[in-house]
Amino acid sequence: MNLHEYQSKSRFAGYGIPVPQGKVATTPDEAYAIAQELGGTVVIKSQVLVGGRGKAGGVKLAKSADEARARAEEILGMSIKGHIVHKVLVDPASSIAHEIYLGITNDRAAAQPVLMASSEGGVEIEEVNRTNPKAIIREHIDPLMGLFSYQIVKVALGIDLPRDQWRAFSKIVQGLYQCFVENDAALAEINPLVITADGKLIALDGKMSIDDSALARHPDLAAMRDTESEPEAETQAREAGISYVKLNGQIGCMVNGAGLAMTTMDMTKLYGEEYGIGPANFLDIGGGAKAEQVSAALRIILSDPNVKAVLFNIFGGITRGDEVARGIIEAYDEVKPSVPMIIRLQGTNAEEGRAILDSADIPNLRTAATLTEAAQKAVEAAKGAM
Amino acid sequence: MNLHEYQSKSRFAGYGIPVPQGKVATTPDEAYAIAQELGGTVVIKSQVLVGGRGKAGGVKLAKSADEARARAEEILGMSIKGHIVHKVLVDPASSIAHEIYLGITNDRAAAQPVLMASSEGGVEIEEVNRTNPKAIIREHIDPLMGLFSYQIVKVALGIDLPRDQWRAFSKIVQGLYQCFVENDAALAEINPLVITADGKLIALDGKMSIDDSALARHPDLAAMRDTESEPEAETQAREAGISYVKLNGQIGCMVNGAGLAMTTMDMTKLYGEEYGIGPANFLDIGGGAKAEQVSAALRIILSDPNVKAVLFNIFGGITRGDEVARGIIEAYDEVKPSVPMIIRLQGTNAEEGRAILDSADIPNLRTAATLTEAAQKAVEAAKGAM
Amino acid sequence: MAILLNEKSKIIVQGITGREGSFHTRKMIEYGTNVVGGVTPGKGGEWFDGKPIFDTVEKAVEATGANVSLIAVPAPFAPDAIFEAVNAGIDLIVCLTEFIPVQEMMRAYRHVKNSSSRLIGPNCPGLLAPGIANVGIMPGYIAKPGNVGVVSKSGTLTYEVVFALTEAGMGQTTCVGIGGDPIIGSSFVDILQLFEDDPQTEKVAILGEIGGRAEIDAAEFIKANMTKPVAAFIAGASAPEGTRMGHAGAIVEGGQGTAAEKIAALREAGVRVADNPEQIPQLLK
Amino acid sequence: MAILLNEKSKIIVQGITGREGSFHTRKMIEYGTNVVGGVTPGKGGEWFDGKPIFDTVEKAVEATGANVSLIAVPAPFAPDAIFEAVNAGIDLIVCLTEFIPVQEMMRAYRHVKNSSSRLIGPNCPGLLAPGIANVGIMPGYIAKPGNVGVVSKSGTLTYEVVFALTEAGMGQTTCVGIGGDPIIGSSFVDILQLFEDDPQTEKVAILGEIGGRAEIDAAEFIKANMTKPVAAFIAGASAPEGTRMGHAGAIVEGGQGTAAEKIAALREAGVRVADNPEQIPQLLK
Repeated sequence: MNLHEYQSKSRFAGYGIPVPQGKVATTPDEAYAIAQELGGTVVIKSQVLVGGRGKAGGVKLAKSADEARARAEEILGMSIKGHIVHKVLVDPASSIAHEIYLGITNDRAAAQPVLMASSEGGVEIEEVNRTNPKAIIREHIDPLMGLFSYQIVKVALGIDLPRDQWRAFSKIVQGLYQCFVENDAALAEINPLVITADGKLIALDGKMSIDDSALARHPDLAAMRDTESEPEAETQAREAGISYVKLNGQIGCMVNGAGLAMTTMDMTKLYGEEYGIGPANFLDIGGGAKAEQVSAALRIILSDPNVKAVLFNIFGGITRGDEVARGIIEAYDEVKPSVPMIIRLQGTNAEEGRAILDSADIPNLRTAATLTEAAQKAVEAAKGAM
Repeated sequence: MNLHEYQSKSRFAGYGIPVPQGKVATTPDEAYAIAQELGGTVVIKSQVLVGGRGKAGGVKLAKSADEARARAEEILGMSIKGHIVHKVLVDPASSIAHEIYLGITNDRAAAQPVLMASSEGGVEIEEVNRTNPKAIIREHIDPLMGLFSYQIVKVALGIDLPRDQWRAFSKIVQGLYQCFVENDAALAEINPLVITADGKLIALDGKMSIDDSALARHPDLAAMRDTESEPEAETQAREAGISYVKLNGQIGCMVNGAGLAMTTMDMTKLYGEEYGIGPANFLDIGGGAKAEQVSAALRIILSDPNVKAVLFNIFGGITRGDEVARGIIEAYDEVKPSVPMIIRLQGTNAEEGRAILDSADIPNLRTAATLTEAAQKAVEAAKGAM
Repeated sequence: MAILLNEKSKIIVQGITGREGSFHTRKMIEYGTNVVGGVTPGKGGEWFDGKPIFDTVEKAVEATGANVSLIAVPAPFAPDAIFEAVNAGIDLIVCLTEFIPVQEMMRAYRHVKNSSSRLIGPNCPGLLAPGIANVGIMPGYIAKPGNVGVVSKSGTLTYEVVFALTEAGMGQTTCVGIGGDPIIGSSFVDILQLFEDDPQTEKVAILGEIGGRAEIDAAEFIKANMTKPVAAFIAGASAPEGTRMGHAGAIVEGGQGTAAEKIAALREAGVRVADNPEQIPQLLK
Repeated sequence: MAILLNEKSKIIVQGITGREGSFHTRKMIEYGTNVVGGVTPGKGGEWFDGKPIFDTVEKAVEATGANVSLIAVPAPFAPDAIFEAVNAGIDLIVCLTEFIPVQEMMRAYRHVKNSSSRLIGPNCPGLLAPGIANVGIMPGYIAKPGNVGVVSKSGTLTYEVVFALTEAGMGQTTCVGIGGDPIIGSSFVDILQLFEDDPQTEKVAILGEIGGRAEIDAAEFIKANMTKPVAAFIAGASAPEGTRMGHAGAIVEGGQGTAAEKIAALREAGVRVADNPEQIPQLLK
């Protein structure tokens, strides 16, 4: 789960990291009041969970409170890569002498957190990694030992940080690591960390991503989720305990298991790509397939107007095919979908399950024995409906 | 540094460990008021940093508030093994079904904390160790990993704890370990941890000892030191940065280095024991021997009326003997001690130092070349003054 | 001979009386797996379907000589269960548990790596050695003894491929689900090495997915060290960048970990890569 | 040949520009010790009395080939300095620092034990190999080359005995102060083993004190493994129970760690135990 810039910076501040003393506004008038209070030039920053805000016109300077209101007016309600701006952060503008990148993330391959820094701050670290990988200094952190101060010295040396900044930098890095650990972050990033014209270090922008598996033990963080900005279907799916990601294709997929769900998506694309057809979503209903889960999943899939066909792919392992079939019929009765549905059941009691579905005589429902057959039938059905 | 029972239990409570809801009283009237508020039978417990309070009459039951006032009256001001009672803890009395010992300390040999528990609670663990060592279950804790819940299960099994108490016990042990770590304790002990007649676990008595080396980073704990109860000389020594322990002999010792200070004590006993003469104190003035340190140490030593002679034993390593000699003369001029002083200087510039001392012509001051000679002269001097 | 398990393996289940643990233990016993007991703190001395329950892994090992432990406890207890199994000297630990926080798992991982224990998982379906033992949640009937080794990050996708192999008359030596989390105890490379060394395994199927670089490492290992034919399928070719696809580890980040780069690396290593997992049996014929 | 140090030892000082570090570094250099540089974060590139200063131990090792590090930094920074030296691959780490919290030191201790580094101290006077190198704070003039190995928990008591040996014409191979803290990197046993193995060391003096059981372990080791004569002194026979005598480790607790029990154990092991440290030279004659 990603946090907004203002949420991340507020966390950082709790760990002694200097951040601008800005506030969040949801209306132009609030932006005016904050700018008034701060005095001087402010920067109005759209709070959306997507990169490239600046290029999209979502970050603007304002030299007065009136100007702040005008800029906030422009930015609030904007759509940036499909994300609507509901909040802006009004920060005092800083005079920037130098920009640094500083971040901590989990390095899967090393199974350790890694501290990353670069003297090329202000651009995305992936961009620096492509253009000038040597500019990125990496220091692994032993998860049992924590971060040692000598490692921070190594990083400061590596990015040629002026020596008069080392002490302040060290405190910021220690704070960031503590913040990373205590909040079960998957990413804690300050980009840019700036040296101001008067020689102070300040975290101008911040980004945190929280390990989804750890949200259960951080209710305060879980409560920060911005459900206003995310597609409603994703909120519903999360509440129903279903793993769902909306995509741009026409075939709604309902699968048990994440790997098989990706595979099912891939198959619709494999057979549909030449007709411009592909998966409408990733959806893993998890183990078992009770009617209420199937109903909820079906409703979520159908909430996407692009969906022209639904493909069920259930490999009954623990779950028995006949039970799954009954669950699907119940869900069908409840949701009454009008789009064609292709159902592929495999595994335990799959034949019985297919027989049950066939005898239910649902007009827009067809069964398939293999994944290949199911994907091909789904593509056919979607083509017919386009 | 040891904490009082009430201080320890209040810390424990901060880690979710159930403790009786008592309060501290410094006057009989306060004890009355607390007993009144608590209602029912209370226990009045003297707060002194020494064991065996119960046997000494420092812990008494009171069935009413009036009785509580009377018992507090008796206990406040008592001397228990030389410690004057300034405070009593008034706790509600518990009905005890079973007493358990639970403690965490640092195991030097293993270089790890060790969790100890015994079903024989309520007696000192050293006593159990002597009489029934098998009754003590020990579980080492990896300082990098922390305490695992399965270790608590092992301990619960080991002390035959009723299974319906395991969950509550586990929380208490986890809390105690967290308390031990976060407060840099050298000992965190609940003795007894009782199972009450109605089946609840509660920490009836508590003891914490804080690692002296860690006090600097725990100002809140350092502030809990009970200077009222400790000998004034020890308070003065600590403030002067001198390591001092009062003993019962006649020869005041001033030495540089802890090992040599103990050795010097031992030598006064070796040569004085047959005359009933021994060390009056342990005192390590640390590295260097500036006049102000020497003066402060001399005053502290002489504040003990038993002191009949003072023995200086300084091995000048880094410190030069001539400087030490000058420091001693300055201190002498300031303090003007009347007891005989034996000064043994060795190491760098020791001869020059002795010459300076000799030429200062201080009537009650004699020099010695070896530790043996110095100890013998000090014993002679003390004998003469007895 | 299977890898990791054999007829003498003695298996305990940590969390045997829990919802997941009890269900799968019964299935494992039905399959003929040598389950010698289970662990549930507080229930030591009781019995589960004729198998003794112990309070700690240590007690279970003492009493039964168990050398394999299946962990089927909820996420908040799973890291501790892994530490306990390691400290009790269990040789093979299989952790089913999903949703273990990554930072917890990094600590557990380091502890495992500093020990002589091997960990499979977490967030995995476990191991199935057809005809020998079933340690995990894979439906036993989908497999049959044979000479194909299967290793996968996924659950039902594995069943899909194993079932397809079985239907095609190609049995398996061992089916290993290594798990879909970012931090897992055993990698593709670890298992490929075992298959390469196992005399009964003649062919290998590897089922990967987007995210991380485990499949790239596998490709490098295969190129340098493997003599046996390998077929592969990589799930997630149609997944967008920057979004997690169910598994905590299945995410393309900063252009890294795409299906395309993994497929290219595997092909470069001489692996036959399927577009469709149902092709795997043909590719291994 | 001394133990732990030789003519090729290259020594750095962590905290070389600090109050303690700079003072003792000068003394060490005066003694002829091969100090090749020092470490003070933030002062890399500067010089201290002709020796280069580095920002990290790693940089110092790269540039100088240092294999010994003396740590002379205040307590809050000392554990980190130990970790840094270990992680930079320093063979011998000597930590002078007093007042390191015990729990911090337990963590550092475990890290050292999991590494190939050896730690002497903390809270110790360091090592003096007469005529070869002085790594610590012992006054060099008290010692001279010879065949006695000295190992001690104490500072000035060590000087006392070393000086008495030197005055009696008995030089030393190496004088080792292992430190007076409860948790120390090298025990009496560790150093006794080195003296036993060192061909030049013919006799050994051991200076213990109350608290802990390191001297009991030493007695057991001596009885089982040592062929060379050993003399000992144990400080604190006159100390009361339950009170710390200066050194954090010098405390008799629960009747354990008394001078009497240590003396008895050493005598039982054939060690000549002195009542008075000035007797040590005679006992080794």
